[in-house]
Amino acid sequence: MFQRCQAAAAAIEFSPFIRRMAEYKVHFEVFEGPLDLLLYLIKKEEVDIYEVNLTRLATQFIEYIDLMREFDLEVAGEFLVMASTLMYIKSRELLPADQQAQIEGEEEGEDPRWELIRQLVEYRKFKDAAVRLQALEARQEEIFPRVPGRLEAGPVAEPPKPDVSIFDLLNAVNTVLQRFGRREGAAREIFDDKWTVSEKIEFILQVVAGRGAVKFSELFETAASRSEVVCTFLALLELIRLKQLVCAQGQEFGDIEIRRAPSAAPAVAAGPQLP
Amino acid sequence: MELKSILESLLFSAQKPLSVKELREVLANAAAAEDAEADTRSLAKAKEGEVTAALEQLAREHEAAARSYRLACVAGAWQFVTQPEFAPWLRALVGVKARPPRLSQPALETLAIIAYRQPVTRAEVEQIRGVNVDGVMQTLMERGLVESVGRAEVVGRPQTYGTTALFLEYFGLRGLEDLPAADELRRLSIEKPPAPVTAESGLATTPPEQLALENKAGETKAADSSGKPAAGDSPAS
Amino acid sequence: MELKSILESLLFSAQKPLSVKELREVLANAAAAEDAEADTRSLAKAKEGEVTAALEQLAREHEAAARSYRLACVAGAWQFVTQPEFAPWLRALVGVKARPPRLSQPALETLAIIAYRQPVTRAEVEQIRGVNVDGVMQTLMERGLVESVGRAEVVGRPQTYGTTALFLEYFGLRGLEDLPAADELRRLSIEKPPAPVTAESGLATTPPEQLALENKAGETKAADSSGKPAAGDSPAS
Repeated sequence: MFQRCQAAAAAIEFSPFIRRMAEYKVHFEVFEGPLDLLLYLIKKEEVDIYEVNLTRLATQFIEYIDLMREFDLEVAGEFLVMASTLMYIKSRELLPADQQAQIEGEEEGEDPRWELIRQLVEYRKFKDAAVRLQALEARQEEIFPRVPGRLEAGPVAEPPKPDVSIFDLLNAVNTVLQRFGRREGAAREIFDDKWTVSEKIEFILQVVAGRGAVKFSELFETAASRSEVVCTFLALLELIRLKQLVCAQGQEFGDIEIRRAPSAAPAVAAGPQLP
Repeated sequence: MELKSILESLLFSAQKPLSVKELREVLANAAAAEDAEADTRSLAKAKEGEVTAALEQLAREHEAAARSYRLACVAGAWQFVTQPEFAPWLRALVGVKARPPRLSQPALETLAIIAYRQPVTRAEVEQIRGVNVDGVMQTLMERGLVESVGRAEVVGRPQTYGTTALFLEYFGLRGLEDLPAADELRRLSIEKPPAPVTAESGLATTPPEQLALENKAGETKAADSSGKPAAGDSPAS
Repeated sequence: MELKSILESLLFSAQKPLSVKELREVLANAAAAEDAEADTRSLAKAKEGEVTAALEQLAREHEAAARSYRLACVAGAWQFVTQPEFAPWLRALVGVKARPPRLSQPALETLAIIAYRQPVTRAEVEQIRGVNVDGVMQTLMERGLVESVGRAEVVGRPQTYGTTALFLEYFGLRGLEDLPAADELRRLSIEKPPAPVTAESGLATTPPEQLALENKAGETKAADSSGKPAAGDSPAS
């Protein structure tokens, strides 16, 4: 193929223009269409689109098409359509001026010269726009977004708290103990004292009913063993779960106060009462 | 606490670009927190306009500070990004950015036409480029830069095409109004011709004497890209 | 390109704090890139002192700019951090993205066992709960509530697990000794491994009279969860 090009270029040496085109044969594939080629030719002529000699442009274009054929390059249909348009423009230019005017008068606004120039100007603008987009594309490759470490692990923000409390945790302890006891028969190890949870429920309800409110720590003051503490604690949890009791903490890290739930019945000692 | 500073701290800490809508959600959520203080609550109902204005003020401040990063708005979402000249070091730190291959010249031209003229039919694009664009259109659609947006109210009701949010992201544009020389390139299709002189609807029909290449900067760039000196390309007129 | 600005762009984009050593490595790597330009290469051998001085200068500049973030050096590593007063909004930002789901009952039970029995092996936890805990353990580890703390001195040297500082924070505990009724659950016997289990080592054994629920936050929630309004439960004291 390359050898063929050389031969073709040699054969048409008579035309300096065509020889020059041969030097630019690498451009064949770059021309996206006839408009692209026309803009290239205009640029080679170093003239403004509005000042281009269309007759001369038509000649060059057709020469180029011929050259492409010489090189056995497939000439797309669009190029041939443009070639015929240019031939038409060229033939019109050759007519005397008065006859040209007559033609224009017949089909106002259809002046093919104007249509071609308009098309070229418009296409040229979009080629420029494409170049700007290309610059933006390249620029984006050089821009790195800030992607900070995840906040959860960072020192700046507290981690979100799960929607659970220490009471949920203790309830879980309770469940584990009970289930474990059932399964292993090991409940005795914990509940082998004289105390049962239900007894402690009675005890707590009595204390609360009698005094209206009781401090959390007071419930444990009389406990003789750790298992009694556990029983008391589990009883307390059960009462809270059954909505018989509520607990409140007056101040942070202060003692917790246990009182009967406002809606709990019977309302023996209902109502807020401070000891 | 100033709204502007709060937005800055949020964008500074966010893992992804945040839209005005998302930022307002964060403000509302912060105000809804149990322990929210008065100034936190007072921003719960910050208006869209206020937030946008604060963001733009922030972006100006960072631009003026001329540091190695800036606040950018891309496709409607705000994010801190580094300046391009630091890319060599950032590549050494985080590696080469994973990006699809660069677009070809035909693809860029077609994309430019669609971007400026949307909604636009395939025939209109071909009219401007002077060639068939089937293959290129398919590439652009596959890459998610272009999408079908409706149908034109002309014979045959052909599909019309427009650019996507990804298009804005790919080129780092805030919105379509951010496209360079947008007015000039859109004008031709938007302005009605004084008299219908051509058959092609939607195409320019400005009389020849009004046509002018007014975008010198763009021209220079075009000349540069072809490796030819700009001087010869467009003589002073 | 100024060293200071380059370091700034790196710290601004980094996902984690960077030490002077790491920053110098990045500078060296950037200089080693094939297409490195002269100014990139010239920084390959930036001295430790130069880098430190530039970082300190940067930190001063950001301090002076008084924005919502600053450049901080913690334990020898540099990082941009937000100012503490923006915490309410940053919490909301995190919340908007990923509010962790409520812990399931199995997760709570597993957590309770680990809390009271730590250090504990997975097999021991399973023995108490009577079910496989793989999935639940993974959740707890992902949530940062539980972590591997060592290996048990038994056959196979299985990993042992314990609770994290985050666990204490979540439940408002000052320490493990604050866990109520700690002794009882700790004493619960399971089939002991051949070697003495070290479960009790290092844990406090609070005497019963010191048992107290001192966590206000937890309490309020408990009251809520019981279906009563918290307000009615806690009269002004």
